[in-house]
Amino acid sequence: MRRWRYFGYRLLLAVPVIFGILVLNFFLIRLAPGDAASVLAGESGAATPEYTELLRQKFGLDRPMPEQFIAYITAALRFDLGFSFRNDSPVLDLILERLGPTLLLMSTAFTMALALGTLLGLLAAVARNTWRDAAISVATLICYATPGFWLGLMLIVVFSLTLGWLPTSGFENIAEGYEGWERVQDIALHLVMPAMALGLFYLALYTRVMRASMLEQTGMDYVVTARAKGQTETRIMFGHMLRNAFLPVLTMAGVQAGNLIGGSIVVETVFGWPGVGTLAFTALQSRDLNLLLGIFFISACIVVAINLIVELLYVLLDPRIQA
Amino acid sequence: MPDGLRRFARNRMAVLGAIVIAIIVLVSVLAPFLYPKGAFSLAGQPLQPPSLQFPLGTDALGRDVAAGVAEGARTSLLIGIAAALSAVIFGAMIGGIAGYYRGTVDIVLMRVTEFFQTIPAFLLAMLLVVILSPSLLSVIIAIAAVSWPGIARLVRGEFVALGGREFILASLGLGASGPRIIFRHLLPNCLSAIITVGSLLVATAILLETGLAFLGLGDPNIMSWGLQISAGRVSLRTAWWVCTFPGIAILLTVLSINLVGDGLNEALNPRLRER
Amino acid sequence: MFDLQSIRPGRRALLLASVFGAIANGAKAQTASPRRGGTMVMLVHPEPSTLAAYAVSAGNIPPVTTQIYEGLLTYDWDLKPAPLLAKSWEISPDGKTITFRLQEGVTFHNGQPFTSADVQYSFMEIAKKVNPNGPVILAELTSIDTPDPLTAVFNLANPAPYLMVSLSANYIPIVCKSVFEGTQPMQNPSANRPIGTGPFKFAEWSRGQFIRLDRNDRYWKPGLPMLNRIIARFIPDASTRSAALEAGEAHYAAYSAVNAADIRRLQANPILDSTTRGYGMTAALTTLEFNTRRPNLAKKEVRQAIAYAIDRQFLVDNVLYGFAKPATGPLSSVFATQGFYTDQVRRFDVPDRIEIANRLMDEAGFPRGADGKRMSLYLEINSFGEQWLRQGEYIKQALAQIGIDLTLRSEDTATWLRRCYTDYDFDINEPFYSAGADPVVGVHRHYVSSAIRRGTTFVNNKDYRNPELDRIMDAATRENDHAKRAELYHQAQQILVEDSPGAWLCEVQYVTIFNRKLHDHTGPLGAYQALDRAWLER
Amino acid sequence: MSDIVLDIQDLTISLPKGADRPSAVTGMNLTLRAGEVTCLIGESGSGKSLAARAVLGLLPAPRVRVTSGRILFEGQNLATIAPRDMAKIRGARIGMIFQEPMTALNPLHRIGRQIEEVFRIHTTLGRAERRARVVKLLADVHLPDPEKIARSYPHQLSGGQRQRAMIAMALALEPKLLIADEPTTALDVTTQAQILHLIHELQREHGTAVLFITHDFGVVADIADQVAVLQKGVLVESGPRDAVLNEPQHPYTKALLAAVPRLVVPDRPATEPGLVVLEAIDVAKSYAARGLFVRGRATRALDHVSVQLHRGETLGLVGESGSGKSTLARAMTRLLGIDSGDIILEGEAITHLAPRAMRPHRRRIQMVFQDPYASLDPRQRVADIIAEGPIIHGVAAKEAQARARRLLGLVGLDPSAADRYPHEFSGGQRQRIGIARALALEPDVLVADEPVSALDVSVQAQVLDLLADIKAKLGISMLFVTHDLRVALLICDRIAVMRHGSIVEIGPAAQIFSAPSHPYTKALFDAVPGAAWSAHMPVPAE
Repeated sequence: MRRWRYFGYRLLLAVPVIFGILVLNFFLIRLAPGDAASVLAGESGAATPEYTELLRQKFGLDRPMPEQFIAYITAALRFDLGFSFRNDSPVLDLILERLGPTLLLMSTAFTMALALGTLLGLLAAVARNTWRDAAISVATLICYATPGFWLGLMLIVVFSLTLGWLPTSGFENIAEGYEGWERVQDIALHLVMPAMALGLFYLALYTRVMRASMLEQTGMDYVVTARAKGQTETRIMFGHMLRNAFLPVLTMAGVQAGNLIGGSIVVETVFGWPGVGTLAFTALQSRDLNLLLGIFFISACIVVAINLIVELLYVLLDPRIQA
Repeated sequence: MPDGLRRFARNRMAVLGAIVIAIIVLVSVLAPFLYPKGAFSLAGQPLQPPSLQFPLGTDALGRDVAAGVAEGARTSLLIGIAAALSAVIFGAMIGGIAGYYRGTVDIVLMRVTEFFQTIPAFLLAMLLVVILSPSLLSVIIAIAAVSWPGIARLVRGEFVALGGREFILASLGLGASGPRIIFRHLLPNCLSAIITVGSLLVATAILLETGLAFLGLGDPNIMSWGLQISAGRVSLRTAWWVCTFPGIAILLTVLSINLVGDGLNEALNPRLRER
Repeated sequence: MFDLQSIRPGRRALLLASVFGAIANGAKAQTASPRRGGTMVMLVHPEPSTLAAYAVSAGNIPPVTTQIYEGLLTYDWDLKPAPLLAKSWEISPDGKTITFRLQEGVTFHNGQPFTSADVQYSFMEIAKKVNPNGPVILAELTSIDTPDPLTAVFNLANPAPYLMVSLSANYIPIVCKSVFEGTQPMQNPSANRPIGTGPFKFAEWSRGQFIRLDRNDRYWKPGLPMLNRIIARFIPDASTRSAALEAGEAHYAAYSAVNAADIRRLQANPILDSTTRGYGMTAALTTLEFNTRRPNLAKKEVRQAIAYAIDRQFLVDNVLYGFAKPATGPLSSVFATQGFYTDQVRRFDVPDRIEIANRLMDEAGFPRGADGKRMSLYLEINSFGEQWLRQGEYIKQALAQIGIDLTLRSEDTATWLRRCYTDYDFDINEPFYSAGADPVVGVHRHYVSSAIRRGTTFVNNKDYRNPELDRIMDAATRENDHAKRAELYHQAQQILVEDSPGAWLCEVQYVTIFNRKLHDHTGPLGAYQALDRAWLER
Repeated sequence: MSDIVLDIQDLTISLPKGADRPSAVTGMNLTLRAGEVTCLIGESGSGKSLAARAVLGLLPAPRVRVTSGRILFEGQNLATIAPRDMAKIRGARIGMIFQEPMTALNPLHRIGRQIEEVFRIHTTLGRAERRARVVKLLADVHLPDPEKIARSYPHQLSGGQRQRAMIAMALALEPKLLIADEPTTALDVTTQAQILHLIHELQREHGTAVLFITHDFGVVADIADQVAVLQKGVLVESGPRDAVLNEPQHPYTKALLAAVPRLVVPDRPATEPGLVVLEAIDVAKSYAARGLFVRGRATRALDHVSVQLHRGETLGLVGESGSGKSTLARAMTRLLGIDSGDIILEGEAITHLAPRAMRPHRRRIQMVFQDPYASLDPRQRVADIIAEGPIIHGVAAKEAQARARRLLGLVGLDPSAADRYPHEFSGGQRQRIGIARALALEPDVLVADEPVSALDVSVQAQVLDLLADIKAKLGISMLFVTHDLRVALLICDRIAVMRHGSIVEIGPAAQIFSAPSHPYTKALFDAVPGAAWSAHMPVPAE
């Protein structure tokens, strides 16, 4: 029961974090030069200063900073993240529209990286100092050192243009208007490359952590105990070491959750994935303050949520956790 | 510590990495002499494939890709090292204060650190570069600003672990002051861990810089690999050499730094060495 | 009537060949017969922020909205007015009254019949009040009379020769009065769910992905449109957009939707073809703007020296990948069709241009220092894409030849705009202008002293004041006699090139890349035109 | 009863290159019989654990492996047996228990599951039956509420309970041989006695042969039938317990036995109770798990303790782990804050002095720590370590260094040691460096916190001698914290017995030993391993 109390405690801790993010985001973005009105006016060609001022008034950008801040916080607590004037739509709607693809991409990449990384790390540790270990190490190091967008471009060249196996970009083939199961397959095909481009770095990371962690477990007394019981090496590995060795990987995964969102900005841009990442980039370029604030807030919420899931897994996997 | 050096030298991959880094450093130092006109100068016909005259080809404006790679080495290393160093100094300060003084200070500082870890790093870096407007300094600041939490947690963890060790208690018992304990005992003892993680941070910083440059957030007046790639990206499939070579340079650098970092880790922090 | 068959062998192909060298074109166009149905996918970049074409003039909106909204007129290949919602028109001898007879049997997508009241409302209540082009194009329009539902009479204060070339849907779309009446135009739901009279109806907008348009079964042109559906796809990354065309996932990419560097390769692709037609109304120029408030740049010689130092052909070849031609002055050679253009101006593309430039710099009183430098300047990098950075990098190298040390400054759009058009804290700016259908629409505002308006973007930020030019341009605005008007513009070009408040670099040649299965897609207005006749081969 | 279970013949175990000697065990011969406990005794690094692990094929191969010799068990040579066959023997025919029951158990699995695993591997028993057997086994090792224990995780049990669970696991299939690798070293003395008793009881019951690895002659005296003494990998002496303990033949055995502190009060000139130097008055201290919002349950470490240290005396603080003895020692040196009460140093309350004000007082109380590895900064030279205190207190660096070299002589180290780093020294030498560091400030009070518990018995004796010597020479008062009653009797004038944060009994050493008034003190003395033997052990001729 104390484990669940611990989880509740972590849940409680998320509250000030989220509030802090609201505060920080607001001030950080207000520091930036230029505002939504000046961009909007600029993009519409020859706009008069009166027109720009009109826009500014309409957006409430002419009001004093504290007033804007209080308005923002109170609204955010009601999950009203404001209105994106550039997109002519409430921020929350825009983000929610894009959230699905991003979550799909992130969870796929994350799950793939975690599962394969654990497996590869395990294999490398088992085959320590053999050619297999070396091959895995070299492959992971290369994945670790390759910029994500470069990888994405190469994947497109190879798998879409040369081999013609996978669609170049997008979320689904809209022109065909698939429904039901066909649509799921279609989306899955579109998902393959972005998930790889996003996930390979983390795959490499988790492989390395898992390998090191496995090697550390090898020297543990309980492994010797299991051996002394007459347990086979395979069972020792899967029955005993795997779970223990996985815990540091899980910790790393929780820490990396925020970077996963950052990575998705670049990857989504390369693959035209209609997610929060592309939204963030366009919002930043067009200085859509409300939208950016919203994206930061939601991203941070996602990270907090992922961290909570990690905590939950931890609580489930490690009986020692308690408040 | 010749001991650590010897252990490092035994690790062949790490030595290989160190050699590659040495070559890269050498190239970056020699760049002004090899290419006195600078990497931005228009050296020949645009988009020439690799040849004797231009071993790595020319880019869309007729600039020598080799000159760019050489000058970019300096920029990338400068950004990587400067950002990592700033992150290490700031992170060590925060982590050190939290780990040494513990209590409320620790709780507050670690909450702040966790908080900065929670914010998606790349988004924050992007934002900072835009706010400060793209320049060498702003890129360094942005990268450092998102890299320090890891160091802070590391140093704090080491300080807490070491703080329980009896030699720290012994120093306290001798009447040593806080700064003396921090600078004479705690820092020297976690220096090797900091060096290891710091060296890996350089690699991450270089990757971050590339990502920022990819999105057009680099200093336009300074040649860097990220800039080369983002410029060559449009002709990736007609003139593969323009961004292939800077890409390889990044890969090699980051790879080598990682190898050296791993080597340092094994050489400086062998858990089995003590007891 | 204009010719919808865009790629026809013969004269036009020869014309194209003269621009490009050689271009393969769809010989199949002759053999295959038009077919009904199918979904066409076009690439639009960047994704529009709104579909309120009546209130926002961003260039990425019309490719979508001209399928939905129609204008009073359209234009033929010689850019002469052609009927659309207006069947015919009459201009009074004094040029102050224009009477439009409207097409009968037209209904809006919401079922409302189209009448002269809608025309009146679209111009007087919408275009004049919220359309950013309104203040210029409709400056002389005082009222519209509607004697009957199919007649609209425009009353002008002064003759406005440019008005008749600015009535297509991309400038002034005709909206449904009953949809807008009593609402704020910008907040109207139809801002993003447009309701027009065009061949396609708005169906769905999935942000970040696509806009879907469905066939208007009650379209007033009999038997049209051919396509069942148009999908405008948004892919942020340029390479990926090219890849989508190559993979046959997208059929049509106009304007800069495809990166210039990729065009040659795409042209070589057997499933793709290209055309440069349909951009006659888009006289686009890449330029430099000099802030003459700066003491260094206040000197004409310095500005001219900079203009001499830049090799425009290099920019054409290497930054625009050959899809452009060197510019000679503030008016694009596209205006040669109307007789406005002249190349009888001071020419900067002379062989000894570098020597001239250096001599000018010496004369202006800027000798080279010990380090070979005469002065240091900043160049503000246009924030709208990669190619502007490339151009900046070249200009930095070019100006180094005449002893100017240029520093590039790259900022986000908002900061860039504010620096250049509000704070005037810049030395050289590198904007990109579309002149529009008439110089009045898109050229005057950059040079006349009345257009020095702090806080207004893309106007005279150079602080250039020349009473002579002001007079000429003012006269050209009202001159109804075409020949006289052309002469005025020739004078204006000579004055501007001599004064060099800016440097005019390249006339951008847009290219449309399309799938060979797509036919009859390019009209005189290119991508700013309804694709009602376009059809897809199976 | 005398049938041979395990016959180790000429066993040699090689060490990797760079180790201090070529082989961990050289030419060892050892025979184990059913129903007998054979104790393999040796100091750290003697190779005793590796020898035991070699039997089960648990050496950290390939760096450490059996190079020659045979290990015969039930007709098979375990040194060369195929891994598959070895797996059948492990757990089923030979059971093993380890020193540290916390790490030897998988922290993520329930106790029941870990014991059950043995049945799953080696038997075809059904699930229900396996469960029943587990519960019965847990009951057999006298664990209370075996059902609940089976459902618990290792961290929820005490050290003794964990070791009982380990024993249950090792004996689950009634193996012929049980290998116990220092199974009681990590346990408190009373728990140790219980575990020893349990092993003995089960071994007698089942006729199991036991190979018992230990460093403690007290344990040997309590449990062994046969004794084998290992010195640097060489078996120097073996034989029946009484023969080896009472009439050792080999000089090494003799030296080891001589170093074992007796459970007697040595003749010692009675110290005059001087003035009170250091005093704790009504000191209380609780540990609370801290968080920003959550306050954890508090653990009471010191429950209003008062104690006085007189000039020139050695006061022993004795107790089991968690009794608060170390907390009290650190509180009295002000290395640890306290919740209430007062610490008085020669009449001045130093309880609430700020760090700066405390500094001059620091000089007068110095500490020697338990772990000679952790108590010296690995990055500092010995001279710097010793000179640090004087330098802090204003002595010129040069003079401090010179003093450091002199002190090295005083603690029995060569002055050339000054320029070396701590890792170049053995445990005992490091402890001497630690003592030199404490003495460098010429303190009035020396607080020694378990200064010998991490040392081998022979080194332990030397360090104790040194401390006694220094105390006599310099007239320092000493607060000596230890869990080992034998050590306390050897060195302390007075002894305070602590339990649960309180002092249950305090008095002169002789009185505490001969007439303990508190039942807990009695229990402690009874639990000392080999108590009876140790009290009457003949003093071997030097």
